[in-house]
Amino acid sequence: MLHGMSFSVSHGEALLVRGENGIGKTSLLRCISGLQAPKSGSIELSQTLAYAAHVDGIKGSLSVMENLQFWSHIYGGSNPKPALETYNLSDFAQRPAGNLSAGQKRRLGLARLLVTGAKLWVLDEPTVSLDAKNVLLFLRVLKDHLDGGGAAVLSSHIDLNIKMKAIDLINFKALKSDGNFEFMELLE
Amino acid sequence: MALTWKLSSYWDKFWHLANPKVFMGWSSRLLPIIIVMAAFCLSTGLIWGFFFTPDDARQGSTVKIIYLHVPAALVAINGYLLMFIGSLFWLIRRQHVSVLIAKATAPIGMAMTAIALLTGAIWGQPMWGTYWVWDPRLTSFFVLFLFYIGYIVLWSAIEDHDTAADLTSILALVGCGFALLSRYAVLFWSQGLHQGTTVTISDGVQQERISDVFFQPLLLSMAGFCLLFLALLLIGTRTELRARRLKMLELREQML
Amino acid sequence: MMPDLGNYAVEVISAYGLSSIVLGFLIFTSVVRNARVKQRLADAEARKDA
Amino acid sequence: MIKLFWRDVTLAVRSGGGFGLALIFFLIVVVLVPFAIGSDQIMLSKVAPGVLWLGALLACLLSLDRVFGLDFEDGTLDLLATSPIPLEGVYLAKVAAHWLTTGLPLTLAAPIYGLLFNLDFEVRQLLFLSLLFGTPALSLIGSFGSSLVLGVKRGGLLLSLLVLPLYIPTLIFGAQVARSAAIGQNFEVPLVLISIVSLITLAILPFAAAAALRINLR
Repeated sequence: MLHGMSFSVSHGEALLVRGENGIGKTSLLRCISGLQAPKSGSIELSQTLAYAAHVDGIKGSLSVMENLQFWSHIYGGSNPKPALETYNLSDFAQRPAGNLSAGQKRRLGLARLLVTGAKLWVLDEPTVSLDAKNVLLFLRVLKDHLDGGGAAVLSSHIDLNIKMKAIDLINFKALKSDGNFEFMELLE
Repeated sequence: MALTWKLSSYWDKFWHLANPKVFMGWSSRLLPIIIVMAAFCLSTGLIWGFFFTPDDARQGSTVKIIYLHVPAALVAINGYLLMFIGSLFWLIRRQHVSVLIAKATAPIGMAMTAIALLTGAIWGQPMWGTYWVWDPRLTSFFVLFLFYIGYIVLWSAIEDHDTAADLTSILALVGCGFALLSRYAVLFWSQGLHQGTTVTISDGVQQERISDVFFQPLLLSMAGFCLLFLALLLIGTRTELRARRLKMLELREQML
Repeated sequence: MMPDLGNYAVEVISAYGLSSIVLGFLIFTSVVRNARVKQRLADAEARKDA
Repeated sequence: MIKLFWRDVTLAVRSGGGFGLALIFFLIVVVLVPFAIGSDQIMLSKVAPGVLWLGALLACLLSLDRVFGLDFEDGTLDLLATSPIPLEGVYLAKVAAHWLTTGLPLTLAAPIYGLLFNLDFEVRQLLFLSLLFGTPALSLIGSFGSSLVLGVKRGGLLLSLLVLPLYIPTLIFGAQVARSAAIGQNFEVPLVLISIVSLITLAILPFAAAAALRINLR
């Protein structure tokens, strides 16, 4: 579906993928995270990666802490406590994740990213169902992640006021070029 | 070194044959010839067997069913092996033609298994007294029939073509392993009633000491069945290729 | 001309009958489907070029 | 991988429905048999080993679409696929969890249900043994089936259609072991054969299932 593009993201950089819905943002992100093999070309990943999509993969019958502990074990056992604090979910720790609100679930999903300790974050619309306060919270966490040498590729509709490279997915009819990125066309 | 070079050029030429356009080309030229040969072998084999062979001492005229049962069984088993190979080539080289050959083989194989089952049951009826006997040979054909159905249903259950091709190929590979396992499990499970099959063919249809007078027409009808299988397979694969192109075009129309 | 099938005539005839029905159905469906897809493809190609 | 196994076990225990349902279903199937076949003891005891095996097999089949279904719907499978654990490991953890929460309870329940058909101790012992070696294969094959039909909407029926033919060798050998006491044959041969089937499936299916998962996650 996506054709003729190449880009690279190094330490401390974030890449914003913009474009209308259904144009291929999600499949690009899934492609990067290895869920979808690219038809041609290659994806080189030098660091461990954590992917987060619209659906947070949270188990309702497990408590918030158990959910995080599970992911921390999978990714090599860093302590989930600090992640809970940064997203101020600590007082929900023992509550079953099932009866969290959408916003709290999203924050738990984002807390999972911290627990994984992965260098490269691949995020699909991370700020969905977050209120303004929490969006700022997320941006701060993202900034710390980048300053700490991490990298991120994310797609989002709202403008995140962080210095970020951007890449526009354009329907193949309207082709325009700017900057140093090769442009994307939508071709079978 | 020269040998390997020559081999690889044959190998590439072989792959060239499997490229969709080339396949459509040579299959359209080959198809009429195969149809004619199939018609010829099938008709002469069956007519010869049906009209001009004496009755068997023990089984009387039911032996004439042999000309349907054995060839159909042969094609049924080899059909599944062909599906195995087609699926393997799809998974390794993403060859559209090979997976479509596997997809086209399935209904034909299933029909042949059905014929083998029907004729086997009818043939056995006079000797065993009932229509269906849990005999190892017939039962393993029944299992093969179930595998065919599973494969075909899985194809129709998945919309996206490539995903369906991948998943059915995995099913075919695993299914083949289990078909062999089931074959021996069924043999272990019952003491065979079947009269020992009629012709030695590598895929396990054992030798039957039958006199020549039955043998020639049988060979002919087996050739006839195989050619019929090939003809239907080519028609089926061409249909699948065209259907796939049609779907592409319709998708493109929606996108514009 | 009809060979004497003895007391198993019913079996032999039904075996041949059933098999020819199954084979006939198989051949019929594959030929019909081939023609139909061929036709729809021709229309689609025509639409594409138009 | 072990953590995934334990998480699945806790999930099954917490949701409660899981293995309890399979056990009850197994009991119902077993209780229905005398209604169908009649209450004549000799007949029942002859049929019992096969019925118990069939009941266990069907109960196992019942709980299969939950093996990957839940995680697929709530996105966990995507996250697991991008985690350091290989998909083969995810599959094996899921199979182990399914076996512990469904296969094992069925194996333990079968000899007890055998009392309903007043099978003597030796037959029930063989039944337990054959199920012990057979149910892993049922979980392995079943979970492979559920990874195949992941993308299909109402995959339950399709799953049974695909999985039941694959269960045939296990069923034949298992029922043979259970029957061998009654018909005086030695039970070692079928028991070895059923273990071979379980080992073969253990060796091959993880790769096939991982491939199927990868394809369905596309």
